Amino acid sequence: MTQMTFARAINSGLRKSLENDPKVILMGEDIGALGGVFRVTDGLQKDFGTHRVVDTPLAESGIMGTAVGLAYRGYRPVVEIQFDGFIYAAFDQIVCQVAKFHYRTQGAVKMPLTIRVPFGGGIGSPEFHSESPEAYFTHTSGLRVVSPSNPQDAHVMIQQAISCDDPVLYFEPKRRYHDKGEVDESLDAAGALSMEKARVVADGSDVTLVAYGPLVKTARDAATAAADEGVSVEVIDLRSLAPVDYATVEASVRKTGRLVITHEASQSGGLGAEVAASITERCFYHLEAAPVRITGFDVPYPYSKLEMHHLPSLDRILDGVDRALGRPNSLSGREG
Amino acid sequence: MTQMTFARAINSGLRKSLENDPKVILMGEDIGALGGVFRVTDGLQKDFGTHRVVDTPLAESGIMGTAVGLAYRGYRPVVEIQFDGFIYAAFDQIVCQVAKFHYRTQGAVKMPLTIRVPFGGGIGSPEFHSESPEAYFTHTSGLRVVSPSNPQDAHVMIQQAISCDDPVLYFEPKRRYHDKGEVDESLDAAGALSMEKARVVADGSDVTLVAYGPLVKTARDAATAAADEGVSVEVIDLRSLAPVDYATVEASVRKTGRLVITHEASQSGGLGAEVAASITERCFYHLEAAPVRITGFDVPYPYSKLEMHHLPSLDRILDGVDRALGRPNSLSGREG
Amino acid sequence: MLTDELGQGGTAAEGPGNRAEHQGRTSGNLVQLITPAGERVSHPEYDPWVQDVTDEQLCSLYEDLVVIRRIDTEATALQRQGELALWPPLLGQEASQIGSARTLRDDDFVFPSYRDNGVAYCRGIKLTDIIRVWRGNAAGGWDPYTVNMATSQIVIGSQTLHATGYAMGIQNDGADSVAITYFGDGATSEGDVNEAMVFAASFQAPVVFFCQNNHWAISEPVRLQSHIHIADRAAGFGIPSMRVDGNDVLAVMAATRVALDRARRGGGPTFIEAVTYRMGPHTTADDPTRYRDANELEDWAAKDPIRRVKALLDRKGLLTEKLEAAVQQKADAVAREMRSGCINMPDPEPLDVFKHVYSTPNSWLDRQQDHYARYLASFGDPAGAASEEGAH
Amino acid sequence: MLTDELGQGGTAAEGPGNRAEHQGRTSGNLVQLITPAGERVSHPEYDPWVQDVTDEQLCSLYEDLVVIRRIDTEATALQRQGELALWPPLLGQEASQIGSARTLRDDDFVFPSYRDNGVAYCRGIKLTDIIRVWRGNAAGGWDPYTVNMATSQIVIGSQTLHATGYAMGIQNDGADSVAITYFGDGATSEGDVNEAMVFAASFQAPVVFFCQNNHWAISEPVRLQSHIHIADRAAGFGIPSMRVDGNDVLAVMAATRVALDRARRGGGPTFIEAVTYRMGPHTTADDPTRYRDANELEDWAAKDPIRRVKALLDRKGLLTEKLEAAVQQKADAVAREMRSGCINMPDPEPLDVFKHVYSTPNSWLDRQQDHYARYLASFGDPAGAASEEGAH
Ligand SMILES: Cc1ncc(C[n+]2csc(CCOP(=O)(O)OP(=O)(O)O)c2C)c(N)n1
Ligand SMILES: Cc1ncc(C[n+]2csc(CCOP(=O)(O)OP(=O)(O)O)c2C)c(N)n1
Ligand SMILES: [Mg+2]
Ligand SMILES: [Mg+2]
Repeated sequence: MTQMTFARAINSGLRKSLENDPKVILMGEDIGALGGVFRVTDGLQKDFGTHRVVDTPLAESGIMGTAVGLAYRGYRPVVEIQFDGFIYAAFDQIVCQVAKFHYRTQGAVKMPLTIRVPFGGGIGSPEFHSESPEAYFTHTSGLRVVSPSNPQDAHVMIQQAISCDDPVLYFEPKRRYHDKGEVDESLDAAGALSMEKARVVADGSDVTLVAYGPLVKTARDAATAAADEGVSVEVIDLRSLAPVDYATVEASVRKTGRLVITHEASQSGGLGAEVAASITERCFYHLEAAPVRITGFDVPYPYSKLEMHHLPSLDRILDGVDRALGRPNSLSGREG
Repeated sequence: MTQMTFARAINSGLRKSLENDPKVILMGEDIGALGGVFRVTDGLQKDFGTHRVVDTPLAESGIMGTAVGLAYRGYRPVVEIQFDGFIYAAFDQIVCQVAKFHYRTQGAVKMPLTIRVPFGGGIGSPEFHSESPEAYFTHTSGLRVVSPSNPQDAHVMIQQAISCDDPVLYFEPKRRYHDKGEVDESLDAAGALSMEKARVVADGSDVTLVAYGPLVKTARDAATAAADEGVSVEVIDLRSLAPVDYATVEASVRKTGRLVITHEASQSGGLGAEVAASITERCFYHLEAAPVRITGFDVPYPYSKLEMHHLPSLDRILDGVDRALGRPNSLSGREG
Repeated sequence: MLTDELGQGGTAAEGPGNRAEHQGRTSGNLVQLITPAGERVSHPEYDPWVQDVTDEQLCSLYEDLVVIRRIDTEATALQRQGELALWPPLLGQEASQIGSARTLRDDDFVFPSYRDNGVAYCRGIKLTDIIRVWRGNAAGGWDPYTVNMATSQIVIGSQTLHATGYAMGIQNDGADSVAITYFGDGATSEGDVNEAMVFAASFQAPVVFFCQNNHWAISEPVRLQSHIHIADRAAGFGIPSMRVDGNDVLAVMAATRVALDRARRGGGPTFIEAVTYRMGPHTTADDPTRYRDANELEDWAAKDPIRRVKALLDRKGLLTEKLEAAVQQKADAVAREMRSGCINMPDPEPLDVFKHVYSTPNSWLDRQQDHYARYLASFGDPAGAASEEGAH
Repeated sequence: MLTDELGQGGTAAEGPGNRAEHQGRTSGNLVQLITPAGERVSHPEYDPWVQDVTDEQLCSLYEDLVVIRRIDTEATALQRQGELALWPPLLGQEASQIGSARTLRDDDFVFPSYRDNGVAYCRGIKLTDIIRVWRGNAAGGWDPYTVNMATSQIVIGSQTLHATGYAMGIQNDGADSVAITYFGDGATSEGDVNEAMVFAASFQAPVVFFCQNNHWAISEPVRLQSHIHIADRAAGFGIPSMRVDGNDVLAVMAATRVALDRARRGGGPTFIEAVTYRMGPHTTADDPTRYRDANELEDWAAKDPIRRVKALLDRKGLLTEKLEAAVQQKADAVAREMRSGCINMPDPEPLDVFKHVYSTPNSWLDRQQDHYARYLASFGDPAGAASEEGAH
């Protein structure tokens, strides 16, 4: 076990993948000498060379499209998109090509791409540096989407993503990059909990609180705060956003009868809607209240002086917990 | 009142917009001499000239980005994306620019773009010609998204979209292009039902069936078939997909207590999830069963010999109605 | 029809590929080795690259041209008869496709568009596989790795990036094979094609950009995409280019060999503009009378790629009755094989709709498949029940 | 600082813009009118375009250069002091920005990137407005229509399409104004920039592509984007280009006027590569010591754009103490104004988060706003309660 930051834990996972499989190749803007704008690839080009860790021209569709070609040739490209807001230029290649080649070729051509995306807000950045575009990808068949919430998971899940034969979007909660945690680097990625499984990170009995990526910490803090008020919150870290491990969520909701979901992305059409709808389908008669969504608003990610209003905070989550429980809350007296 | 096809009804609406406002300008691939691959712009270049009806180079991001520039200059561009599957190349410009300029400039710069997208399947086409990408846009703040289901609405709503000061995605159900209907061309777009409002297209009392675009016809047929079995289905044509007119849906569900939603797009993260979640929030205690989604599967749009399995059919919708009503159905005995 | 039966041509190191003319911008002169009248004209730079083409091989090229046109005609007929959902004819572009594809080695890799079915034939792809996707029976017709050719790309220009990435992989592997990508004049306007040139130039990847300028992108004339020669685009990326008569099978071969040779020797990418003409509609769903002048067609008919090879063979005394009969027989056989392969193609099973989306199980999809199987079962006869409405 | 105080220069019809050299490819020769040592060198083609620049105007250009550098220094300081969230320095690129922006007419329209704050200054944009977005107080700093300049674009290359579309609008309107777009060397790799050239060439739109090749895209050297001169890219699209010393304010002015003049007269787009250098970090968040050689910085310091104008003024006997004092005073005043504008900028109100998303009411958003207002109200003190956690 070693104490390391979230960013370092990914770096170390990337290093192990580069060591273990000569077909792994990292691509992106500024990932070489600079080590990426967040230093996640720090030192890797120095140690593995410019053919394994490739600084690319400034063209996201080009990066993704050439990564597709490399995968065609048998490589396992790990693409870094510098910031969440710049993935849209690669959207066409991701949705039409990356996601569909396996299907198009009846399984002959595999697309073991990993697409790393630092995502989410809370770091006081300008436009396009704080977005949460995950719902665009969870709605895209052919892709898998994951998001780690802590250094240990980050370390293991990046390796699992790289060794997965399907394309994986790997969303890194950038405001957690500097968070430290214990990481067991000897943990065998194959032996560790599958990246497809959700994890109950706090047991509780009154309400189920579902979060992922950057908000897992906030959700846990909220559970601790709720406990002070005598409310027992079960917190689930989704880890996999597509597919969602509904079995784990369902088991919890069958127990608690109440569900709160939180994410930074805008509410309408966000992953929260999908989780609410699916859990309602699966255990409607166990639900004692409508699932509650505490999310970003339906606005472009706001400029930094306003971002704390957009981002789900501990207090907003607690207000949602109260709503799910039918306790006094900011909307008391209204249905939904 | 004139009998005309769905395609012709749009054509006639475009013509009126071109006549009424010199700032309206049509752009797209093959929309000139050819009149578009579906002939929706037939004859318009001949009558309004190459400066009003512009055949563009083959570059979707280029079309969208120059349309943004034209809007900046005070024009009202109406962009045709030739097929649903080719909108992704323009995704970056739509999500980062079209949707955000009004916000970015504190309202100084308006983006009165209309983006016409023939969408959906059922016409036996190859890959990328049958997609339903609407959920990507309903999740994008700053955009409005509509879809007409019949010639009269198509005629009026295209004019409403063009005169709207916000950007509007206008999804045209291509397999209905040849359907005929009565169109009152004298109907004043300002006086007609707002494109933001849903419409109850069949009254019923047992279950609410929500559809839009191509599936409204199928939903109405399903309601007729259900009536034979003594089940009264209320059919709602959403018309506006973002924002959804929840007031209308909610009123119906408060009455019926049951909800079925259908769309061609893949299920996970589709608009159905959003409708299910929002209606559950709004009237949980009026719901007698979980909302049911009858949708395309989580697969790339299949090749044409399989598309009838992917597309929600009358029978699948009826099966969903039975499920919502707790009547015997293909999943009887399972919760959800 | 054999790939690379014509060898690699010339002595690589001394070839014109090394000369300055090829390293920089194209002069704008159209490379031509056979005139429309079938006269073999000499060209000091390009002749060496086809000097190994024997009379026998010339006859074989002729056969391919005829066979491919026959495939195109037969597929169009199958579409008219309702056996194919759609077909994108390559009528008029035979020489561009045969001339380039026949210079490839087996270990080269092709990234085509939807119209490159002549190339597919040269790669040895089964006729049934070529039309599978156009009948609506598959998302892609063949296993790319068995023939080293990707399946048809429908998103315009996308494949040029795949080819470039693949070429970067070749380079990493230290191999001397080449990736070649086919695309149209319209495609040159897409960002992806331009980004592909950026990457190819930056990494000096062994990729050949083969643009068939057939003068039309559906209804849009090439001048809407560019006021200058398409080949001139490449120079701005630092990529050498050639402008070649795309209706001249020898000229196309020579130019492609120049490009392949450069790529194999580490000289990086090359751009070829094959100037040709789409004699048919864009696809069987198109009606070109709405937008193009019949005179244009006539002009180009006079430059037909097959007629000129035939005339050349005639001049050389090679156009025997025996050859004509053999070629005819081959074309007939191919057409028959394609037709029967088409008509007898088994329909997919309903649950195939869930296949191959992922390479490993996916809980969302598995559940949907399970539900749909139950739904089908609820009718007793699975396939029948579900197919009833769908396409309303 | 006044826009177009220098007039339009030369007699348009006879200018070098009409000569063949400008219509086709650039020769690759760097246009220079002032040497790094401050010597005014003559250039028969470009001299006419700046012959109207008086001594007084030269002094005013000098003032702008100094003021803009001061703005840059002050903004960097404000960032270090925590008053700005971020700042992208333009240190070293002053001549490119001033030289080009000062040739514009009021009715021309600018589509900039994030680094073009010197251009913003020339357009008369208020200092507080320039930094508003960098403090995190707004998504865009100003109303584009009051100054005919769009707000900063962060998505690399995107704005080149907006400029091209705007220019198409100018053309439709029959006006003789011009759209000019600023972007970097890195941006030239993006599909959008290349598509912008396709559209500009196809429609012969009155747009100027002004590329500041500052040799770096964050940590990536320009050779990763292109092995050949950036200016050469344009020829492949049929767009004439010029390669100009971007640290030479007069050369930049001359080249920009050639381009503007061509556009006004219906001659279509022009591409200008201003060869300059980013002397500072990419942004205040960057650490260039990780990737670039200190020697390179030294080399470029010797070509400083301000020093050479100063030397020229000195040679001309114009560098008086009075001038120096006046310039200094102006720079101080500007810095003071910016600092106080920054520090006194009022924070937004919590509910501003819902503002300006749509131009007409939106039921989804209205409901969310209503709920959030109730939520805030439930704490009594709205703003305080909500700001507590967010950024954890
Ligand atoms: C990204 C994209 N946009 C639009 C289309 C629709 N489309 C199909 S073929 C075609 C024209 C292509 O022209 P060109 O590149 O010259 O190739 P050709 O068809 O002439 O072989 C268009 C616009 C598409 N398939 N993909
Ligand atoms: C589409 C997109 N990709 C990546 C980025 C991140 N990024 C910001 S600036 C920059 C480098 C731009 O270099 P250049 O175009 O040369 O402009 P300069 O910063 O040198 O002025 C990058 C990669 C971005 N803003 N947009
Ligand atoms: Mg073409
Ligand atoms: Mg730069």
